[in-house]
Amino acid sequence: MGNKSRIKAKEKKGVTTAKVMAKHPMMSYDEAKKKGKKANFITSMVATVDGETVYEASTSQFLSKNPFVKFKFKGSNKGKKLVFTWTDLSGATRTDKKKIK
Amino acid sequence: MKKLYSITIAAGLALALAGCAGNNASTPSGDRDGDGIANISDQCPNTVLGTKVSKDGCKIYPTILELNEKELCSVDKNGIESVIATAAKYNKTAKAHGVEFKRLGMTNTQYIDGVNKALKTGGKMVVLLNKKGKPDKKLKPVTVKYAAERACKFAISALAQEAEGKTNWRLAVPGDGYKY
Amino acid sequence: MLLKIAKTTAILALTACTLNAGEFNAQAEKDRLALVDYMEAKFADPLKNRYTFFPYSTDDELKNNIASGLKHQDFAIGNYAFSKQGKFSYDEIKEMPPYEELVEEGEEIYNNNAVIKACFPDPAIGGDYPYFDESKKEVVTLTSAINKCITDAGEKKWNEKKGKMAILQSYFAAASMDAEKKVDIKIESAEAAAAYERGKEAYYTQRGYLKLSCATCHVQGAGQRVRNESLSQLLGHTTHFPVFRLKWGKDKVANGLGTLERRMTGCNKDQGENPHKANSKWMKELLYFMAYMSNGMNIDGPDIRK
Amino acid sequence: MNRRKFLGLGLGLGVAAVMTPATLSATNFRDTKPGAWSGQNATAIDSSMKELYGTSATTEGKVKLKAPAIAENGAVVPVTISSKLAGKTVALFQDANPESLVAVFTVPANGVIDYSLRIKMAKTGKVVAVVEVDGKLYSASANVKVTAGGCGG
Repeated sequence: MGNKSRIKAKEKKGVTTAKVMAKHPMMSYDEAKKKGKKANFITSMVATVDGETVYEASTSQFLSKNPFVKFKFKGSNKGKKLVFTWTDLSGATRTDKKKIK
Repeated sequence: MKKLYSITIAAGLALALAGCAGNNASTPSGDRDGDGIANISDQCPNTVLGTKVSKDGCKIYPTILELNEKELCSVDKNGIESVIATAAKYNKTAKAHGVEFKRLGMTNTQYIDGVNKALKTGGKMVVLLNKKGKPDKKLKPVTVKYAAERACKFAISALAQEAEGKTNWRLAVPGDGYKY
Repeated sequence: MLLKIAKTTAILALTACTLNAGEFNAQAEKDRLALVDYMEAKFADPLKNRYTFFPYSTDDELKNNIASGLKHQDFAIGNYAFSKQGKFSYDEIKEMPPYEELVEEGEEIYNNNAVIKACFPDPAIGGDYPYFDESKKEVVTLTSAINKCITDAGEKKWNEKKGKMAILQSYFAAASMDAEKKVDIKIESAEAAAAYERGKEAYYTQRGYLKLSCATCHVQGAGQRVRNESLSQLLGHTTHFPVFRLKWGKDKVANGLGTLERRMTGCNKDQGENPHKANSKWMKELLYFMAYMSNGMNIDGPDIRK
Repeated sequence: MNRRKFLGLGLGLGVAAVMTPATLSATNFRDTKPGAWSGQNATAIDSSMKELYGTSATTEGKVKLKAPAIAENGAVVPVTISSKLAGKTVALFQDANPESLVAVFTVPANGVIDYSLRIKMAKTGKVVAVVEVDGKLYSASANVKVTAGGCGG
């Protein structure tokens, strides 16, 4: 479900910096009420490398639309794949991958 | 403003020329309309007695900068029909010159239309429109008098500002009229 | 010998060219340099020169929020050139700007539209518009050129302010930036110079019921505030269009991008004037003047604004 | 850090790595601490923090919070939380929306506390970042002014 997340990940001196923009309307309860739609927003984001969690967040309706997150983690990860998954309130989920540069 | 002025002159000239054709009887040195300009040089030989005229014998119209908008646009003094007619007259030129005013969602044309509509239907208020041309719920309607006076002042100020601008715009240009 | 003559002729021809061009853009060039001088002087030391340039700004603003020592090229990023607070958000949002995918979409439009591709074989043309069409004796903006291109091919014209038009232009801007293009506006005839002068007069003339000229806010007013809005400077205004404005993209990301014409219409409306149409002579000549003022500055579009 | 503690930590990590499935290992704080996200205690920073951590007593410092003093747009307020503390979780709160809690991060073994995100703020308000180290809370706060942004169009 949903559109592809934009992912950029780069390792420098053993620290990988990842930037991710998930594609999601992040419809808060207030916004939903105004628009006559159902509230829905990403409630959890997880990123892994080689199956190991490198990022984990429980999120709310107050992240911006198409939420952007940036995070860092240690380790030698050049060339490995960063796997980013989000789950929203409706239970929908989406996973995208990107090679770490 | 210049344009408006020259249009008026041109119109006057056409009238005057038409007038000339029918009044060949007067002598060239005479002063048929008594404006102090001899017929031979009088481009407007039929001005009403007492009218202030220029060297060519035609009526001098006040420039837009000389208009007294407070007087001209007073509904109490002139009546609402006259004020809205003044508004319409000057706003037409303002629009043609690309200087028509717009306040919030309302162009001056919409102010004038609103007043005219109210006058036709006997309404007392003019509903203000939003940028989509629909009644703006956040703004209170204004009285017809208020709208007419605003439209009239907006129309005249737009032209006055344009005329002024012709002479003073360089004062804001660095390297030209603007010193710091 | 022959070579020498050829060389001399070439040099002569070149000199003649510069002289000629110099004649027609002499005034514009004088204006441009005076504007650069003014802006550099204004932002050399805002606190020290407050009585000359920032009569309404508070101590706090001048000390903490307005950068000093700005030079010509610094002005390309609008009010972020001097507004420290704004620059923080700007930098953060530029980390992954919301227009990136729109640029890609613009590239797709370009690659899949043979008509556009034929009209604009090189997409890196950001710095060449608006130009003065010497045969038609009128200013051509990038927007009007794109619309002419597609209507000549029998297609319906595009919205001049947003949507496909802005999205395609964002690709042109990005391609121009990648190719390290600079704004390069030419004035090569008396008619072009006259169009420039009309654009300049329009820029500096007070208009609307608020009696503001563009310059009130963006020359004399640059660096100051209107409510909480920090006013950007004329110098560099056209280098980064189309822009993605956060307020435009609030409901729909694709609507976030707008052309120069879209921005100008909004500004014109804020002056309290019934705004001029995007494809009017007035608008095109205004943009011609504005773009000339940014001559020599790097194309850095598309960009983010609030 | 003494050896025993070190071993204990290593063991804990090892177990976690083995026990959790590769993809979704998340501790979802929305499920484990629902009261922090919605309900009457979720509306204020203090009470929401108490729901999440059992206390709202924090020590100022050792946490860096970057946020604009004046937001360019309330719908996109960039915030960055960083710290050198060996925190287990990091939480972000604000008081400009109907509820306070914005996000809770679980810092993974190889994680660095340097989180950026863009948040919505309906009005001017305060942003508070909390880093939890073994049940102790360190915090930083910043005020963000939100105005109807941008001239024209």
